[in-house]
Order: sequence, then structure tokens, then C-alpha cells
Amino acid sequence: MLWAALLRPDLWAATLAMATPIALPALGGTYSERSGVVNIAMEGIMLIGAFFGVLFAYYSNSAWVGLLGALIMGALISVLFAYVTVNLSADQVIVGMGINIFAAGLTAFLLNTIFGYGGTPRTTPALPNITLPGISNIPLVGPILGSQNVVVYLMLILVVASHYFLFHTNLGLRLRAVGENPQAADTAGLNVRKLRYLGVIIGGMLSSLGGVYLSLGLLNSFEVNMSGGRGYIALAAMIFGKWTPLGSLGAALLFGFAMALSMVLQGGGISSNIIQMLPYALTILALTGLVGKSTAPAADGIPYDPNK
Amino acid sequence: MRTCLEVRDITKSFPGVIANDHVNFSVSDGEIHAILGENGAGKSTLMKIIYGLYKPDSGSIKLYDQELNFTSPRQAIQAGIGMVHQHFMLIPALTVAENIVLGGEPGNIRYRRRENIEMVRDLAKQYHMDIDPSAKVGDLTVGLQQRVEILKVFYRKAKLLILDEPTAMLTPQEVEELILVMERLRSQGIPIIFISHKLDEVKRISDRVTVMRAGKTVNTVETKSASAQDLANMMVGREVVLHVSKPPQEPGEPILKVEDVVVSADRSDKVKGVSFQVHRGEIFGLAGIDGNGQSELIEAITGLMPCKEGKIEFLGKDITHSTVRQRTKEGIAYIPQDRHLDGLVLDFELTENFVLRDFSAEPYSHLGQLNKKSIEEYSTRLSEAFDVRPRRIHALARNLSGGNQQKVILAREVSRNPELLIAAQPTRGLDVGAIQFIHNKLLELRAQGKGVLLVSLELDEIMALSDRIGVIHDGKLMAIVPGGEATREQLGLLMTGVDMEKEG
Amino acid sequence: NTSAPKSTNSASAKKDFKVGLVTDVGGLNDHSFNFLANKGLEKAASDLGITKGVVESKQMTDYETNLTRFAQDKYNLVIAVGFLMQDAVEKVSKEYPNTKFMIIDSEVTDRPNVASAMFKTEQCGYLVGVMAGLMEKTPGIPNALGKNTVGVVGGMKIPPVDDYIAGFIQGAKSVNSDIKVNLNYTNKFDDPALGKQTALSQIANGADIVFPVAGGTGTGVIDAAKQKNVYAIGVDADQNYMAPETVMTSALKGMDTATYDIIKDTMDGKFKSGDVYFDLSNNGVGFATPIKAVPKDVVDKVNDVAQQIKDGKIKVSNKMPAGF
Amino acid sequence: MQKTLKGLITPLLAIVIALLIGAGVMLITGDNPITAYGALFSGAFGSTANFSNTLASAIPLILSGLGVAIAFKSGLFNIGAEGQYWIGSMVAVWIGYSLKGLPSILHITIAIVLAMLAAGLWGGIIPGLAKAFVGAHEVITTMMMSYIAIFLSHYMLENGPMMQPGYTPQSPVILPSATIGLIVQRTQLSWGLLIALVACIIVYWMLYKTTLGYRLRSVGLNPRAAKYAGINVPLHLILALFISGMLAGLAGAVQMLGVQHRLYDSFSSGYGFTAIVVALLANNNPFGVILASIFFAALSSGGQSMQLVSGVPANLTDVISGIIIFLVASKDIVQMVQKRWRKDQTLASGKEV
Ligand SMILES: Nc1ncnc2c1ncn2[C@@H]1O[C@H](COP(=O)(O)OP(=O)(O)OP(=O)(O)O)[C@@H](O)[C@H]1O
Ligand SMILES: Nc1ncnc2c1ncn2[C@@H]1O[C@H](COP(=O)(O)OP(=O)(O)OP(=O)(O)O)[C@@H](O)[C@H]1O
Ligand SMILES: [Mg+2]
Ligand SMILES: [Mg+2]
Repeated sequence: MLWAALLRPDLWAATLAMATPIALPALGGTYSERSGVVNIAMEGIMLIGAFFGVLFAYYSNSAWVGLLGALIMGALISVLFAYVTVNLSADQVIVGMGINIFAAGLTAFLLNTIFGYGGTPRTTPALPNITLPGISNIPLVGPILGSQNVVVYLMLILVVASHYFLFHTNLGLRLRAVGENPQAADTAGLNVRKLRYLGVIIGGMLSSLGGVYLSLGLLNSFEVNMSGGRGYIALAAMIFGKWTPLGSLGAALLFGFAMALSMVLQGGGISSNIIQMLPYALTILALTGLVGKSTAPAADGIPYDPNK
Repeated sequence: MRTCLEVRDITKSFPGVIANDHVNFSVSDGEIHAILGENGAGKSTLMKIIYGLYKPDSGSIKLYDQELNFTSPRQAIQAGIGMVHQHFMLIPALTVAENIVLGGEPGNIRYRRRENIEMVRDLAKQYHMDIDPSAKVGDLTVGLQQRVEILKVFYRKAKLLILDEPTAMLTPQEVEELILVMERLRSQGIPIIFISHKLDEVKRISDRVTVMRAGKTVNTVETKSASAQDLANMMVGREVVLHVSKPPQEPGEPILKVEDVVVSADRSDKVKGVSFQVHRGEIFGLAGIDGNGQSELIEAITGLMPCKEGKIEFLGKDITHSTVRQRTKEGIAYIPQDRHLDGLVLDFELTENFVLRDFSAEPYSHLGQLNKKSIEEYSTRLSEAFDVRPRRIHALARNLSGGNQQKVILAREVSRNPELLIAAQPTRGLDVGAIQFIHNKLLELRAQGKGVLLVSLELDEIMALSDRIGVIHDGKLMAIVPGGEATREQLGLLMTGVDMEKEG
Repeated sequence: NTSAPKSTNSASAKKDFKVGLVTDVGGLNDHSFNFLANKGLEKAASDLGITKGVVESKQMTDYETNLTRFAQDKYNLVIAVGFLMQDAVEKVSKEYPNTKFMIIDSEVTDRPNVASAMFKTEQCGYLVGVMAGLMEKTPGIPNALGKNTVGVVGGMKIPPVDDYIAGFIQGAKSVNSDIKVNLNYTNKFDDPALGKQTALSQIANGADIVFPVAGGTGTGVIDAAKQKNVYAIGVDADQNYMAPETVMTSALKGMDTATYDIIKDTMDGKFKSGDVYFDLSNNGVGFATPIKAVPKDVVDKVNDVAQQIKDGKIKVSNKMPAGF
Repeated sequence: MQKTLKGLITPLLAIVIALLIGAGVMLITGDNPITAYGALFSGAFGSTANFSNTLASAIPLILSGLGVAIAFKSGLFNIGAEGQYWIGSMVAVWIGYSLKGLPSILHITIAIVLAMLAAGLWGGIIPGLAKAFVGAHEVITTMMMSYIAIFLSHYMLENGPMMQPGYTPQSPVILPSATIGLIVQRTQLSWGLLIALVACIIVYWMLYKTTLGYRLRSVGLNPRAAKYAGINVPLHLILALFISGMLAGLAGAVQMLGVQHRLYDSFSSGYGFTAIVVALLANNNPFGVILASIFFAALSSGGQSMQLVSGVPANLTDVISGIIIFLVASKDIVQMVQKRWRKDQTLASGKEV
């Protein structure tokens, strides 16, 4: 049964689709934490992105406008986050938790006041699925990679681009330097605040994109708390991936795979509840067995005030 | 000669301290200007103000008659000021090359990994510094890190150099190299501000000296016109004795026996079979260039690292596999080389730090419950006996100056009345007064018939205090020479692995 | 009971009649019973002119507090939505014997002031199951995959969900004994993304009719069917509006009408304690008018089965068939 | 005393600012903020019953918040209190209905002790061992264990060994002998409150007055120095997660024995994440945990009464509490407002003179 399942291309397509809303916020968290700001607000920012994506898409009748609006809202809330954590040295974890609670409340409140309890309108446009003509005909790869939502491809591009950005550009070097030792970066002439803003804002936009994928990519509607804890799983994926884009994707894929597998394996007489423990158990096993220690950027979570 | 830098009436206070109090001094082109002062006199603070890291409360700074109003080091760098910081400003997770080019990377978008490595290799060669540009800074010894810190400044081609204690971590040979470089720069007309606690270096290379005391500039003198003793007196504000007097003493029976010890870390042997003994009433000095296995050796003796092979005997008992706790109880005291990393819990109060090694023993705790009163009494006693300032036992260790932090550790370890004290770099970064205090404590222990194992990179310190000196190189003990007979040259050669007896 | 208002003629009497509704932790956005019960309440407020109060519970421990609040504020009828509130209703109804309570989806017996609204959703589940079973057998249905496979996505393995599913499977098997039913539980009622992936996986496995019984998670299931051009069956309410070409019918659970009816009865002094069953015979459950893709003879057959159930000729159990 | 008062100014001001923002939102949506807030306040504190229920909801927050705080103090981020809560709940209920014929005190004690042990092991064994020996990050392991615990509880109740035969998936009711009695009748406030308060005192004493607390704190602040001090660092990492889990488990046990009396099939209690916020807002101080818990409990129960009276959705209280957390964390914003206000005041009074 397991073998048969592993050979099903839809399992692997589902893996990719399930990994996307984890990989994006994990990538977002990577940016933020690489610049030294602990980001636990992915869950909340995803909800912001998911809700405002639908809101803007519905009123403009364009999913792309929705996407843009969601990214802007993700950036705006991140500016606020950056302001209090970078300029005012607020505790990053507390602020992050505050944003999560705030975002869950705000999106539910706005959903009810704007659209009522029945949910968002069915006429909301969604982001398109794309069929890659060259790839979709290749056996095995085709059914997996050939036709997915546009955000899935975007995610793959962003992961690779982020890897290049963080590890092969001067700006990426600077961003990492700030997260490792802001004082040293400061004395080397870097603008610590600007770089941290950059990390936090890119991070917020990526988390927001993860939310948009849920609401406008997979669906065309918003549900209360539809992020469903993926922001927290993303936090785990980011740590698991050792604060790297490729690692985060890898962890997200592992998780997505286990989720997809637990879907496929159901119905064999074992309680679905037991089968659904699989992703979580597998993560622990992989972490302890293969990955072991993963160390955060040295100055992650530590506010930098040059006069102290 | 043109005046390069002019500092006028700079004042800077931190909560509770005036670190700089109307400071005045100036630096001319082509001058090496030394700044001297006790720990906490305000030297680093002043340099950080010049470099734009701190904003002064009042006063003015002029660079070539231009008023400086830096709000960040970026402007200082643009104005051509380069600074080597006393506490490393390095990023351990990045490579040497990355650390050096950071903030001034060549090219636009792409980070040019290979080109940068080559460039840094050339730069290092130019200044006669041997370093691997692609090594991770976190993997380097402190001595090598110091070189990176210096290379960073040279990379930027500064017009004014500030070197805040650049020699504290260098071997004698490296110090010589650095002095050569400084002289070369002087001849090119580049002014250098040089901070050091080592009076002989200051005497040798500086043109003028400004002495600071308690945040104020006391005096600026021509170096030639003052003796080392004069400078020391000016710094401290009273007469100081610069030389330790070590009365002769017969050593007693052996207290620590180390036999063929092998210690390995990161999958390679760092200590490769070392044997020696420390006797009662003896200071055994361990000399060596940083990174040759001395840290691993003492951590194996104190129980912080496992001993792969060999045997360690203490007071006749085999302690090779004992825990840290057991060894502590048996009477081994240890002053670790990095006080922030190992020696203190910076966010604990002094009281809690004073009992760090004995909190679970009577009378500091009883049946698992801490005894606040006796801990406080003990702390007060230690604070007074070792002149820890401020005298507030509930202050956080973090808020003490480095010298006073070191005194807390010393007080804790010495007062445990140990049979053996292992002291690693006990005087690093301390001023002459504090060094003197610590040296006297070590000699007191020796007089009481205890054993002392002293590890230091400072040859002068080793030679002045040790009864016998073991020289370690590449994890092996090259030789053990009697303290009285050793010469700097002989030790220096042994430290670099040249065995004269074999060669000769 | 004498304390019930005897007449509802005057406008002020209507306004004085206060009905409170306590949702379970799913909240009013659950696309399911909380939403529908509230819909019934709103209808009552606008048609009958009663005063309404609604509270969304945030935690399990809020049930008791919220029910008590209404009782203390002298509400005439307090509606508890969901079987999770059974203990709380039992407790509070004892403490406030003069207040009427209604609980949906659970039985509170032996209390003169509690009405339990129970829905025989296995019956409507059975009917849509028959419809699905016949569709799978009928050749030439557009967009059918021909694998004789259907998918069911349950929110959680709890009675209000499993009643539907048990009925569905029995119905489908009764007309199509070879039919394959893929059953998945998402264990979440508010994750449409997960619902969609689950349904996509079922569709990839050959299912061309999917039946979500999973609240908000179900909207994702319908979305998957729409994307893959297969059929879905709505649940609780007529969900055809979500995807008019896709949702071929819906299994209806008349929680809105039940709520409305009980409010009206209580106003009219006809409050009846004990179990109130809603089934096919009193139109408490049913199925929505199928779309054109469902052949007429299939619809006729389903109507026929419905009549047999009403007549008691077919008995539908709410027990899961063996193997599920 | 004065210091305590000063410490309270920031949160109070944060609350005021957040309420003002909330009022602004209500004005936009056409609701009356005065009615709404009146209802919120009276719903939380307005009567003995309301106040009792607020305190009752604070109990599980206090206990799980304490657990998270201990972990933080030991340098660990226990994000899995939720799962530990469920484990504690399961064990307490199971003992509560299956052990028969015991005197009440004994029955309650056994249920609580075993619940704490089980939850402690849940947090301590896998996350603790993985942290101590492989360095596996506890954020991941505790979070994953938490999800597993929740699925385990579903399993137990949905045709599993703890399911009460019958229609609904729920456990049997615990026996009267396992029930913790009420302090105020007709409310949910049980003597569990006393357990929570005693736990705060014990945790405070443990952390600051015992060698164990000393060891945990030094491991948390500087593990290398702790090793140097002769402390067995891996052991104390495990111990910290164990104790942390025990407290979250105690929260579950007290909730089951005192309020719920049986286990229901549900998704999450929400206590796990709120506990993190509680611990952080309290700066990991055991007594601060009490205040922070009451605050969140009040907002939650008051919010529902607000929805009832004024029709403003209870979600708005989440918006408000999010803003409050945000403002309390960024003390400087509040201080800026404070200064501004003072300046305005002095300006105003200056004009008057
Ligand atoms: N960021 C700071 N916050 C508070 N006090 C500080 C800070 N930096 C320095 N100080 C205090 O200012 C005084 C001067 O410190 P500074 O580092 O300038 O001394 P220094 O002369 O460089 O000493 P050393 O020889 O030990 O390097 C000391 O009392 C120190 O404790
Ligand atoms: N570093 C440590 N690691 C683990 N357990 C320890 C450590 N230190 C003490 N303990 C244990 O904690 C318990 C209480 O500590 P307490 O301070 O009373 O120890 P103690 O009386 O000093 O023990 P001993 O007599 O072994 O020195 C003791 O039973 C001891 O075994
Ligand atoms: Mg200094
Ligand atoms: Mg003892």
C-alpha cells in the first residue's frame, strides 16, 4: 500500500502544493531572522495576506490586484513590527505573538463586518493555475510539476532567488552580518536599522504571499483562521532548515510529503487520528536522526542599540 | 607638522559614571600617539566617540580643522578613520575575507567570493600576516582573530588609525610585526592612536603619550621625556611597584600529575600526549602560542573536556574521569581564560556569582535550599577582601568593568582555599594595578604551599612568576625549563616548535 | 408550564420575548450548524419581532457561563448549538427551571424545560448516496471518470458528521454494490486548503463525486471538484451557489427551519420538552433540487427511495457500515 | 511599592490606548463603545458570578503560563504547552473515572500527580532528550509533540479506549470523589484556584530560593558557565522541560477535575499559545503570571458579554488584546505618549498661570 502510494504522481503534486504555504512563510522568517529579528508573527501575517488578498481581489475583480494589495498589507504590518522591534527595542517574541492575536481578531472581525457570517463572495477571482507546456508532457515530472498554481512556481523561484541573494550578493552578506553581530556590522559602516527593516519587510511580504496562496491560489475565499497553524509549522521548518532558503524548502517539502502521505494512507482501517500524527512524528525523527543541532543567527532576537 | 585630530572638552556619561570628563588631546600627522590609563579610565569610550559609535554629551572634535559630527561609524569610515576595537568587532559565522571586505565590498550586486579571497591573501602578505582568507573567523584562535581585526583597518586604507589594545592577544613575534607595520605607516605620514597597557611597547614606539585617569586627561608628554615608572605613576596617581618580587622557595611533593594525556576536539587530537607535574609551593607556567592545545589541556584537567587517553592524578587520586563537581570538591580552582563565556553568569548578581562553584555546599545551601544570609555575608567579605568595585553585592556582574569582573572570579576561586589553582590568562586586558594585585595573590598561594598552574600568552608574566616553565607547541610539551634560567629568545623559539637541543 | 406567554398578539409582547443563542467554539462562520441556527434566529427576529442575543463561545468552558448569562438576563428561550454543549445545558437547565432551553444535535432527556432537536441526517445522506451510486452506474454522464468511485471528506469522526456519512455509504451501496467509497477525515473544520488537497487526492484516485461533511473545510472540497471538473454534493444547506455546475445536489439539514419553528412554538406556548426529531417525514432533512447533469430517472428513483423511507419501508441506520 | 505602581503604569496606559483604538473602530462600524465596554467590564468583573468565572478561566492560564515561564527561565522555549495540557487532561480524567472507591483527597491527589508526571514526561522525554543529546531545537520538538498529543486525544475519544459508550465522542464523567469542589456555587470557580496560587508560590520559591532553581537559571543564562560550575547541563535541560510540562499537565488536570469533569473531543484549548503570551508579558515572574492570566481571562469572558449586550463581535477583543500586547512590549511608545501628555499638561497649566 505504501509502495503503491509512493508511485502516485498526485501524491507528489500534493506534496508540493501542501509545502508551498509552509515554505513561503518559512522563507519569510529566514529573511527576518537572518537580519536578527525573531519572527514568530508569520501565522498572523499569513492571515492578513489571506484576508486582504480576497478583499482587494473582490473589489477590484482582479486576483493580481488582490495579490498586490496583500503584499502591501504584509509590508505595512511588517513596518510596524520593524519600528517597534528595531527602533524601540521591543521584545520581538512578544510583539510577534501580539501580531498573531491581533491579526486573527482583525481578519475575523473584518470578515464579519464586511461580508457577514456567510463568508466571502463566491465571485472573487482566483490566481490561475499554470500549465507549463514543455514539462507537463514529461511522464512522472509532468503530473507533479507541470500544472500547479502560479504561486507554487513563484515560491520555487523565490527560494532559489533568495538563496542567491543571501549567499551570493553583497547585500545578502550585509543582511546576514547584521543578524550575526550588529555591532560589528555597525563598525564596518553598515546601516543596521535599514538592513533589519529590509529583512523584516521582505519576510512579511513572503508570509503574506503564503496567506494569499491559501485564499486566492488554492481557493477564492477567506475563512477565519484559515492559516491553520501553518505559520507555526513554518517557524519549525525554518529552524529545521537551519535558517536557509533551501533548507526551509526542504523541511517544508518533508512536512508536505508527510501530510500528503497521511491523506493517501487513510482508510486502511487505522484511525485517521493515528495516521495524521505522521507529519509531526516524522519531523521529530528527521530532526533528531538526521539534522541535529541547528543554530540561530548569533544576534537573532537581540535588539541593537548602539549607545548601550 | 599638521594637526590631524583635535579633541576639545569631550564629555560623555553613562548611567552612574562619567566615562569622559572634559577630555582634551590632539594628534599630528605622522605621529604615534599612545593613550595610557587604568581599566575604566575612559580610553575606549573616547575612541568610540571619535569613531562615531557614541555621541558625546558635549565637546568638539576636529579632523583637519573640520568639525566632526558623526552619528554613525559610516561617516567616520568615509572621513578616513579606521579603528581596531578592543573587543573584537568580528562576525564569527563569516569567513576572514567576508569580515574584511564587509561594508566595502568590491563590485555592485554579486559577492565576488574568489576575487575577494585572492585580494585578502595579497593584503595579508603585504603586511606579513599569515592567515587563511577562506577560514571561518569563529574557528580561528583569538590571536588570528586579532590579525583579522587589524587587516580590516588596512583594507580600508585609513588616513587616521585607532588601535585599541591591538597587542593584547598577539605573540611576541606578532607584536614585532605589528610594530614594523606601524612604523612603516608613520613614515608614510599616517597618524596612529595606540592604546596599550604594556608600558614597554608604549615606550618603544610612541612619540607622545596622553595619560587618562578617571575619565580625565591628566597629561600629555613626549615619550622620550618619561620613564616607564613615571608613566605608571601618572596613570595610577601614586607610586607603583612594577616588578614582582618572588622569594625563593623549595617546592614540596607533587600535587598534580599529568601523564601522557591526549585530548581531542572536533575530531582531531589537540593535545598529543602531554606529561608534567605541579608541586606544592610551585608556580608552573605553561607558555605557548594561542591555539597549541593549552585550552584543551586545562579543560581536561578541570573536567570540562573528556580525556581521551592518559591519566590525571590529583593528590594521589586518579581523577581522569571525575566530574567537574568532584574535582571542584577535591580542591581544584580554576580561573578560565574567557571570563564572559565561562567564568561568570553575567545576568546573575555578584552574590550568585560568588557561589557559582559552591552553591550546593554548606553553608550556602541546606537541603537544597539556598541560604541567602550566608551567601550575602560571604559576598560582602569577598568584595571587601578583593576590593571589588562597586561594593554593591546585588549588582549584576554584567555591569562591572572587566577588571572588577576578573576580581570576582579570582576572589571566588582563591577563597575556596584550593589545593591547586589553574589560572588561564588571569591578567588579560587588566591595568598595571590590577595585574599587580593578581600576581601577588598567586604568589601568596605559592607561599602557602599550594600549587599554581599558570597559563599565559604573556612571556613576561610567565617568566616573572614561574618556578618552572613548560612550553607547549602543537599539542606537545617541547621542554620544561627552570623559571630563573629561561630567556625570552629561548622560549620564543620553543613556542614556534624549534627544539634547540635537538637542533643544536 | 404556566410561565410561558400565552398570547403573542401585542407588539410589545413580541419584543419582550427574548431568544438567546450560544454557539460552540466553531463560531458563526462555521458554514454549518452555528451559521444555520443563527439564520433561523435572524428569520425569527425579522418575521416574529422577537429580541435576539448571540454569543460566540471561545472555549469549552464558556458554554456554561454563556448559557447562564442568558438565563440570568431572563431570556425566554436559550438555544445551545452543538452536542458539545450537552453537559452545560443539563447543568444550567437545572439551575434555571423557568428558562426554556433548546439544544441542537444532542439529547438532554428528563428535563421539562429542555427541547432536543435531533436530525436524522443519515436519511438525507442516504438519499444523496443513492443519487451518487446511480450516477456512477449511469453511462454517459458528462465529466464522469468511469471508475465507479466516490469520495467523502469528513471533518471529524463525530456523530453529526458520521450520521451523514453512514447514510451516504448505505445509500450508495444499496443501488451500486461495487461502488468504491474513499473516506478521509481532515480533523479540521476550518481548513479549506486541506479540504481541497484531500479532495484532489481522492479525485486523482478516481472519485468523480465528492461529498464533504466538514464545515468550512468542505468549501475547499467543492473547489477541488470545480477545478477538476467533477461533481460535488453540498451539505447542511443548499451549497449550489458555490459552484453551480459542480454541486449536483446538497444533503439538507434544516437547522434554520428547526430553530425558527421551535422559537415560534415556544412563543405560542407550544414548547415541547424532550426529543424533537427532524427527518424526511417532517421535512427536517432532505436534498436540494439536482442540477441538469443528473438524469431524470435518477432523480425519480431517489424520490422513490425518499418515499419508502418516509413509509418506513427502508430503515436507515446511523451506524457506520462495516469496513469504515 | 512605588516601583510596583510605576511598573503598572505602562500596561495600564497600553490598555487605555488600545481601548481607545477599539472605540474608534466601534464608532466606524456604528456601535456604541460605552455600552460595549460597560458590558465588557461588567461581564468580566460586574458580579460575584462573573468575577468568579473570570478567575476560573484564569486558572489554566496561570498554571500553563508558569510552565512556559520556567522553561524560558532555563533558556528554553516550550511552545508545546497545549499538548502537555491535553496529556494532563487525559490522564486526570482517566484516573478520575476509572479508579473507584477511593477517598476524595487520595483520588484527586493520584489523578493530579499522575497527570503531572505524564505531561512532564511528554515534554521532558522526547524534546528534553533530543535537546540535551542531539541539540534538536525544542521549538520544533515541543510543537510537534503538541500536535501528536491533540491527535492522541481525538483517537482516545473517537471509538478509542476512553470513549464513553453512546452517541457522542466524549469520555465518561469523573467520579464525585475525583471532583475538585467549587468555591463559589453556580460558577466554575473551584478550589483549583488555590492550587494555582500555591503553584505560583512554589515555583517562585523553587526558582529563586533553591539550588535547583539556581541550576536551572544558570543553565538558562549561560550553559557554559553552568558546566564550569559543575552543573550537569543536559540533565537540567531535560528537567526544565519536564517541570514545564508538569505544570501544563497540572493545568489540564485542574481544569478537568474542577470544571469540565470529562474530556470532550475538541481541537485545541488555546491555552498553550496564550500561556506563552502570559509568561512573556509577566516577564516570566510567577506573580506577574497571575496578573497577566486574569487580564486575558477578563478580556475573553468580558468580550463575550460585550457581544451579547452590544452585538459587537467578540473578535474585537482579540484585536484589542493584540494591540495591548504590542504596546506593552514596545514600552517606549507608551512612554512617548506619557511624556507628550505630561508636556501638554504642563503647557496647559502654564497657560493658565
Ligand atoms: N556602554 C556602557 N554603558 C555603561 N557604562 C559604560 C559603557 N561603556 C563604558 N562604560 C563605563 O565607562 C567607563 C570607561 O570605560 P572604557 O571602556 O572607556 O574604559 P577603558 O579605559 O577603555 O578601560 P580598559 O582599559 O579596561 O579597556 C567604565 O567605568 C565603564 O564601566
Ligand atoms: N550538578 C548537579 N547535577 C545533577 N544533580 C545534582 C547536581 N548537584 C547536586 N545535584 C543533586 O541535587 C540534590 C540536591 O542538591 P544539594 O545542593 O543538596 O547537593 P549536596 O548536598 O551538595 O550533594 P552532595 O552531598 O552530593 O555534595 C542532591 O541530591 C544532588 O545529588
Ligand atoms: Mg578599553
Ligand atoms: Mg550540600
